[in-house]
Amino acid sequence: MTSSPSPTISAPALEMRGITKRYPGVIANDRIDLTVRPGEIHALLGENGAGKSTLMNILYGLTRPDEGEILLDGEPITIKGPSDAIARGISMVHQHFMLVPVLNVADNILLGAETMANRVFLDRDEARRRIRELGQRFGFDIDPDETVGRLSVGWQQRVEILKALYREARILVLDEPTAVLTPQETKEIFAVLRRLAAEGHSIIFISHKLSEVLEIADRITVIRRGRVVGERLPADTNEEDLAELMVGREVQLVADRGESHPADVLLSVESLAVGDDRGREVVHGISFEVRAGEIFGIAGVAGNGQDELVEAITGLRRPAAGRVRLGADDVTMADPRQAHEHGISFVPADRHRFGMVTSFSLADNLVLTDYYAPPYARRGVRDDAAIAARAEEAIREFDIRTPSATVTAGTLSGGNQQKMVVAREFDRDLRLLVLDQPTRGLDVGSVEFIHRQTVRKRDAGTAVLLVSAELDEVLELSDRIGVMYRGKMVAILDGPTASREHVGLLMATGGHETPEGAPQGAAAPEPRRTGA
Amino acid sequence: MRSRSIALVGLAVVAIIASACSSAATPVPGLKIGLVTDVGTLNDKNFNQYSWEGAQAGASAIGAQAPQSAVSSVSADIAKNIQSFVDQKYDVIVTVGFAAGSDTIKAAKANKGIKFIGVDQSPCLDASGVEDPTFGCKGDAAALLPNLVGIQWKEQQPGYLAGIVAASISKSGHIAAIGGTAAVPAVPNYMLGYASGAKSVKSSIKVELQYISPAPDKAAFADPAGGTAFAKQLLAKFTDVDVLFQVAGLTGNGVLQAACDAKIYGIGVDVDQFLSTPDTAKCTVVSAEKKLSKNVSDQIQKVKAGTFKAGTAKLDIGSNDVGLSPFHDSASLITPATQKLIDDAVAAMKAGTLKACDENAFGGCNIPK
Amino acid sequence: MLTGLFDIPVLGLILQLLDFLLNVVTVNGPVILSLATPLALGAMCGVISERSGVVNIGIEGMMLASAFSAWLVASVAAQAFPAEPGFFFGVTPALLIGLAAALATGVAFSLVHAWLSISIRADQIISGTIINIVAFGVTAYLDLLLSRTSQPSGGKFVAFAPPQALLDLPVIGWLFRMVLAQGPITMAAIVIAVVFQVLLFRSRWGLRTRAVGEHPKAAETVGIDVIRLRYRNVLAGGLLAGLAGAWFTIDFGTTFQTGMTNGRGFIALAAMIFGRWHPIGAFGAALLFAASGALGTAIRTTPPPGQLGEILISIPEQVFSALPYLVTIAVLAGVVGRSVAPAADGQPYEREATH
Amino acid sequence: MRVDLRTPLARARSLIALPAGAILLAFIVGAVVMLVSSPLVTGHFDPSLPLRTYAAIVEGSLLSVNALVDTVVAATPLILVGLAVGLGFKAGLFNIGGQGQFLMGAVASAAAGAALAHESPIVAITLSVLAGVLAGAAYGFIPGLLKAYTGAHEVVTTIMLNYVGIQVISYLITGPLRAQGASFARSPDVQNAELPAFLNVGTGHEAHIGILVILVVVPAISWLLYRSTTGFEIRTVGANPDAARYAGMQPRRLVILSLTVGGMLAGLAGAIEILGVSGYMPAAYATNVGFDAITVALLGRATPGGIFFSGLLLGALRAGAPLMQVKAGVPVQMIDLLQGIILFFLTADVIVRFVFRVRAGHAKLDELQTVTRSYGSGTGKP
Repeated sequence: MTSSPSPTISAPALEMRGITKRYPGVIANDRIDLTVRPGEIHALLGENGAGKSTLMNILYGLTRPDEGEILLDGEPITIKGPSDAIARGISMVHQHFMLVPVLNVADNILLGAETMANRVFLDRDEARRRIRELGQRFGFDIDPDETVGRLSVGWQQRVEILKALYREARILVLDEPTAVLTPQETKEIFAVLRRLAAEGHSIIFISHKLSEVLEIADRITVIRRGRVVGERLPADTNEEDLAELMVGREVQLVADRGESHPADVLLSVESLAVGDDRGREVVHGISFEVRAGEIFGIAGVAGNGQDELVEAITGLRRPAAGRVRLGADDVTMADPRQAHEHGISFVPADRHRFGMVTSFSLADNLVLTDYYAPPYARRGVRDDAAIAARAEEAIREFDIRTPSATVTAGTLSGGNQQKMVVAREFDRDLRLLVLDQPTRGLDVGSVEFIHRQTVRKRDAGTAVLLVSAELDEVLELSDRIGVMYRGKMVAILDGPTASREHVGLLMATGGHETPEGAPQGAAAPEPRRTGA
Repeated sequence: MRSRSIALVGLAVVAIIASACSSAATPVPGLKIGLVTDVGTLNDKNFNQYSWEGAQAGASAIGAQAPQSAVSSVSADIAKNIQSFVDQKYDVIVTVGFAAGSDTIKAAKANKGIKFIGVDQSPCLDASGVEDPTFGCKGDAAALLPNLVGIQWKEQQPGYLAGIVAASISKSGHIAAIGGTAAVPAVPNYMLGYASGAKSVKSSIKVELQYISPAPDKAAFADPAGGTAFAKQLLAKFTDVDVLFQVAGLTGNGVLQAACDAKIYGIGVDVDQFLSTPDTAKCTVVSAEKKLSKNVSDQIQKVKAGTFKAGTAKLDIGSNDVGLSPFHDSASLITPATQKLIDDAVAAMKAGTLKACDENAFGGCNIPK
Repeated sequence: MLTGLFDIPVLGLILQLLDFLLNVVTVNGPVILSLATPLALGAMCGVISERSGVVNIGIEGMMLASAFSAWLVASVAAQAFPAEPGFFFGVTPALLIGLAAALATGVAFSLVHAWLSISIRADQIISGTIINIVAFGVTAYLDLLLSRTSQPSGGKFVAFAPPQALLDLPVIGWLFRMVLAQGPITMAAIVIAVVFQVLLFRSRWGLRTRAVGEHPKAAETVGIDVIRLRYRNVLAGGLLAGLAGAWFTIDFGTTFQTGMTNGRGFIALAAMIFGRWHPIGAFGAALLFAASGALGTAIRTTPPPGQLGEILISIPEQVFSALPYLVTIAVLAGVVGRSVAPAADGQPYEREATH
Repeated sequence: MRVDLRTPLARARSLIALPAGAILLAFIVGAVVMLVSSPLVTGHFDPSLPLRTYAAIVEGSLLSVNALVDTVVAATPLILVGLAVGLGFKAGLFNIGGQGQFLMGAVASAAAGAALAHESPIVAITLSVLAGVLAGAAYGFIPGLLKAYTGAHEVVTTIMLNYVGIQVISYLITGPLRAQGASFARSPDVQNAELPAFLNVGTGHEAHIGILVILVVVPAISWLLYRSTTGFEIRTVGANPDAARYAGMQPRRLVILSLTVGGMLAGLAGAIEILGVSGYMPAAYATNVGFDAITVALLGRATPGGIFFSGLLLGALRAGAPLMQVKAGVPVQMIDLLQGIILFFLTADVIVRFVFRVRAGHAKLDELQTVTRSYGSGTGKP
C-alpha cells in the first residue's frame, strides 16, 4: 500500500512489502503490505488463522518469508532471527508470554540483552536500577526481584513490555495482548501503550477484537486469508464495517436461534467452590441452574474461573465445596466416567490436550469416551466392526471431511477435528451438554455448523452449558447468560434481551460502580500464575 | 534404489552362507584346545588370563595348533560356549572358574570323548554321576567322569609364606590382607594362611583380614578404583599398617595401588605381580603364587601324553604348584633369618607336619565364625 | 567428653552413632573426596546438560570411553615420549596427552548425543542408552584385543603433597589433608564445582542456560540460539565426563578394565538429582554417596564397640551399597524433599515457528 | 492419509524398511570395525574377517537344528523382556527396569524351586514360575506406584532399582538362600522345578518347554493391546494422558498396571532362565537382558509382532556369538557393539533414509513422545 490514508506526514518507520509465505497446502501470507509510522499505534485485525501471527513472525525473524521485503526507515533489511530484529529495535510481546516463570523479573528482562559488569558476570544492580527507572517512566512500579511465575497476568504483560523497552525497541509488536486480561487490566495496558506511542514508539497491535481496535488504534489494517483486505482510520469506520472486512461478508451478529422451550431444571449447581492446580480457590460458591431445553451461556474474561467450573461439573476436577446435581442425581464427586454415564457430554476448550488422541484413528477417536460399553465393547473386548460402523455413520452425519475412518486424527483439519469431537459428544443419549470454547480457532463454516448443531440439541431437550470467551458467541446462542467475574457469578440475565454493553460492563467490573483492581503496588502483586 | 538394497542384502547373504559352508572343512592335525572363560574378560589379570596363557603354553608344548578362547559376557554364555567347542569337535576344553563347574560336569558327562579341565573347580557328584545337589560329593568323580579334572590349590600354603614375609618386614607389628569376597573359598584360604603364617613369626602381631564385597561380584574382583578406595580407607583407620596383601583380582590391583600411594609394602597374589602389574612393581615385595598357567599347561600335556588323571587335582606346595614368587628388587628386605623361616615352613608343609590353616576335609580352610 | 552420655538409652545410642559417623568422615575424608570425584564430575556433566534441557543418561558410557582412551593414549604416549614425573602432580607429557584424549573422547561421545537429541530430536533417553551400549561394546572389544599385545600403562598423576605443617594444624589440618592431598582431577573437580555454581547463577551463560532449560521458546524470542547453546552445554558436559573418565585410569588408578566405571555414571545421575541440578548440590550429593559407601566399609572393617556396633553389624552390608539408589528414589518420590528437573528437560526443541 | 491408500504389502515394506536398513548399516559399520581391528584379532590385516565373523554367526544361529534351537532359547527372554519394555512404551513409559525385574523373577523362582525341589515337577514348576512372575510384578509395581502417586520418573527409578536389585540378590544368595555345603555362594538346585526339555536333539542343545511360553504370551499381549478395552486405555494414556483422563480412564491405574504387567513378563523371563537354563542362581548372576530388551522393543517398534521378530534376530546374534568367537576369534563384545550401532541407526533414521533412499512412513514411535516429555515437567504425575 503506497497511498496511505493517514494524514501524518512523517516517513514510515517500518514497511513490509509484498510479503508472501507459503506452507504446504496453504498460503499464510499473500503479498502483504504494511506501513507503520513513528508514534503510531497500528492495529492488525483479522480472524484467527488469517495470517497475522505469520506476518509478525516474519518481522521478528522467527520465520523467513518466501517473497517480499522489509524496510526499516526506508532501508531494506533482512532479519535473520530474533536477535537481529531486536538489534534493529523491533520487539515483540507474544500472545503466550515468553517469560521464564522460575526466573525473577530482572533476569527475564535481562535475558538476551544482558547488562554486564564485565565479560563474564551480569551487572544485576545496574539492571535493577534501569528496570525501576523504565517502569516509573511508563507509569508502573515493579519489583525486579519478584519471581515472574508469581505475578498476575497483567503484570507479566508489563514485564514483557519492559523487556522491549529495555532493549530500546522502537517498534513494538503486541500479539493479542488483551486475550488474557480483565477489562481493567486492558485499560491500564492501553494507557501504557498510549504513553509509549507519545514517546515516539511505533506499536503494532494484533487483535481480532473490533471494539479494542477501534479504541486504541491510530490506523487499522485488516487481513483475511493471508491478504490485506483493507485499511481504515478508526474515525472512518465502525464495528460492522470492520467485521465485514474481517470475515469477508456481511456478518449477522445475531443468528437465528429460534425460540427455546425450557423444561424442568436439569443441572443445578449450589454454592460450588473449586480450587485450581495449586490448590487456591478460584471458584467461590457459585450457584445457578440450567433447564432441559435451554442454552445457558457463561460470559466472562478468560481466567475468571470458568475452566475450573466446567472441569468440576464434568468430573475432571474435584470441587472443594458445594453441590452439583443432575436431575435427581448428585454428581458432585463424580469422576469423568461417572459424569459421562450420567449423560453429561463435554466438548473441551483444548481439543488437542483433552478432546482427542491425534495419533489414533478417526474411528478410535469417535469412541474415545464410549469405547468400553456396548456396542463398542463387551466384557472388556472391543468390537471393531461396531466401531467402524459408528465411524462411517458419524462421518456422514457430521460431514467430517476425511478420506476414511482409519486415518489418524492428527491429519484432519482443525474444523474437522472439532466436528469429530462434536460428533462424539453430541450424538449420544445425553442430558447435559457442556461446551467450553467450542469454536475457538475454527473457520466460519465450522463455527456455523457447530452453532446449528448446538441449537438442535437444545431443541431436542438437552440442557446446554456454553462457556465462551467470545462475548458475541454467548450473546448469539444463549437463552440465559451468567456472567463470571473473579470466580463469582455476578449476574444472570435473559439471553435475548441482554445488551452487549451491559454484559461487557459486568464482565469488566463485576457490576460494581467503580471497577476493582485499581493499580496494585508491585511490592505485593496479585500472586496469580498464568496458564501459558 | 529399492533394487539396490535388495541386491546388497542378497549378495551379503550368499557370501555369508558360502563362506560358512566352505570354512567348515579342513581338519588340522593335533589336539584342538578351547578355553571358556568365567564371566568377565580374557585380560582379567586373574583366572581367565592365566588359564588362557596356560592353554597357549600347553598347546605349544605339545605342538598343537593355537588354542581358541570363548569369552562369557553373561552367566548363560558359559554353557553355550562350552557347547560350541563340543560342536566344533574340540579335544580339550578348559573351563575357568567355580561358576562354570556345573556346566562343565554336564558337558563332561555328555561328551565322554572330550577331555575337560576345570580351573578352580572340584567336581562334586552323587553316586549316579550327576552333580550332587546336596553337595555331599559321595560319588567318585574320577571314576564317574574319567574325562574331567578339576584343579584346585591349597592357597593357604602360599598365603602362609606371604604371612611370614609380612610379619618379618613389618616394623609396626600391624599388617593387613584385603580379599575380594569370602564367598569364594580361594580367597579366605589365602587370607587365613596369611594370618597364621604371620602369627607363626610373631604371635603378638595384629592382622586385619577384610573382604570388600559379600558376593563374588564386580566390586569384589573387577573394580580397581573400589579396591584402591577400600584399601585407603583401611589405611586411614589403621595408620600403622605397613604390609598389605591383596587377594581380590583386579580389585586387588587397586589395593596394591593404594599400598604404593601410601608407600608401604604390598604383596601380590596368584601370579608374580612384580612382573604382571608393572605399575605397582615398586611396592610389590613378593607374591603368593599358584602356578595357574603352568598347571593348566601341565594338564594339557598330560592329555597328550595319556597320563590324564580325572577327579580333583588339589595342587599344593609338595609339587611346587604353589609358593612364593622371587623377591626381585626387594631381596634386600629378606634377612637370612626370614629366609630360613620360609624354608622351614616349606619343608614342614611338604612333610605334612605343618597345616597352613585349620584345614577341612576338602583341603580348604575352615572359616572361623 | 561425650562418652559419659553414651550410656543413656536411645539418646546415648544416637550420640554414639554421631560420634562414629564423625569419626568415619574425619578419618576417611580424603578417600571420600577422591571417590566422590568421578561422581561429582559425572553429576556436573548431567547438570550442565540438563540445565539447558538435554537429559543425559549416557554419563556412564562417556566416562567409560574416556577412561579407556586416557589409559590407551597415555600408554602409547609414554612409550613415544618417556619422561620423568614432574614436580606438580607427577605430571608427564604422556599424562597430559592422555588427559587430552579423555576430554576429546568425552566431547566426541557427547557430540553424538547432542546430534541425536538436539539436531534430529531423537528421544534423549534412547540416545543416552546408545552411548552407554556403544561405549561399553567398543571399549570391551578393543580392550580384549589390545590385551593380546602387552600394553604397559602410562602411569598416573600423583597426589599433591602439602607441607606437613599445614596438615598438622589442629582442627583444620584435617580439612587441608582432605582437600589438598589429592590428585589434580579431584582438585579440578572442586574448583569446577565452585566456578560452575557461580557461573550458573551470575553469568550471562548461566542465565541463558537456565532460561533455555526452562522455556526455550522464550529464550529464542529474545535472540538466544537455543540449538547452539544446547550443543555447547552438552559438549561441555562431555568435557566433564571425560575428566571423570580420566580419573579412573590416570589419576586414581593406572589401568583400564572392561566396564570399570561399574555403574558410577548412574550414581552420578542420582547425585545430580539429589543435588537438585545445582553444581554444588551435585558435589555434595556425590560426597554423601561416597561417604555412604565409606560408612558401610567402616562398619565392617572397624565397627564401633558396644550395642551400636551390634546394631550396625546386623544391617546387611548390601544396604549401604544400595543406599545412593534408595536415597535417589526417595528424593524423586518427594519423601525427602522434592527435586524438580528444569521444565524443558528432555524436550527436543524445534526452531521454526509452527503453524 | 497416504499410508492408508497403500496395499498391505507396501505397508509391511514401509514398516520393515527402516529397521532392515538400520541392521544392514550396522553390519557394514561392524565389518569396518572388524576390518580395522583385524591385525589384533588374527595378527595380520585380514579382509576376510568380517565375512568369516558373520558367516560364523549365521552358522551358529540358523544353519542347523541345533543352531535354531539355540536361537529360540536365547530369544525367549529377549522377547519377554522386550514385551515388557514395549508395553511400557505403549503406555508412554520407559521401563529401563527390565533388568531388575528379570533378576527378581530369577531369584524368586530359584528360591521357590529350591524349596520345592522334591515336590512333583508339575507343582514345583508351576509354583516356581509363579514366584518369579509375582516377584517381577512386584518389582515393576514399585516404579509404577511411585510414578502414579509421586511423579517420580520411571526412567530414573527403574535404573536405581536395577542396582538395588543387584544388592538384594547379593544379600539373598550370600545369606538366607545360600546352598549349604556348596563351595561358592549360589542358591540350591531347583531339581524337580527344572523345566524339562521337549526337544532334545541329543547334542547338548536343548529346547526346554519354557520357550513355548512365547507362543502364548506374544499373542496374548497383542490381544491385550489391540483387542481389549484395557489395551485401548493403555495406548490412550501413552499417547495422551490428559485425553485419557477426559475419557474417563484412570491414568494412575494404567501406569501401575503397565509397569506391573511388564514386571510380570520380565519376571517370567527370569524364571524361565533359571528353571530352564541354569538350574540355580549364583550370587554374581550376570545378564544383559535389560538393555538388550530395549533394543528389541525399539527395533520391533513396540508392537508384539515386531518384538517377536526383533527378539529372534537378537537371539540369533547371541546364539551365534559362541561360534563367532570359536571360529573367527572375534570377541563377544562385537555383539554388544553391533546392537548399539543398530540402535544408533534406528534412532538416526535420517541416515538410513539417506543411504537407502527410503521414503517409509514416519518411523518414530508415537508413544515415545510421552516418555521423556514428563521428565522435566515437575512431577510428571499422570
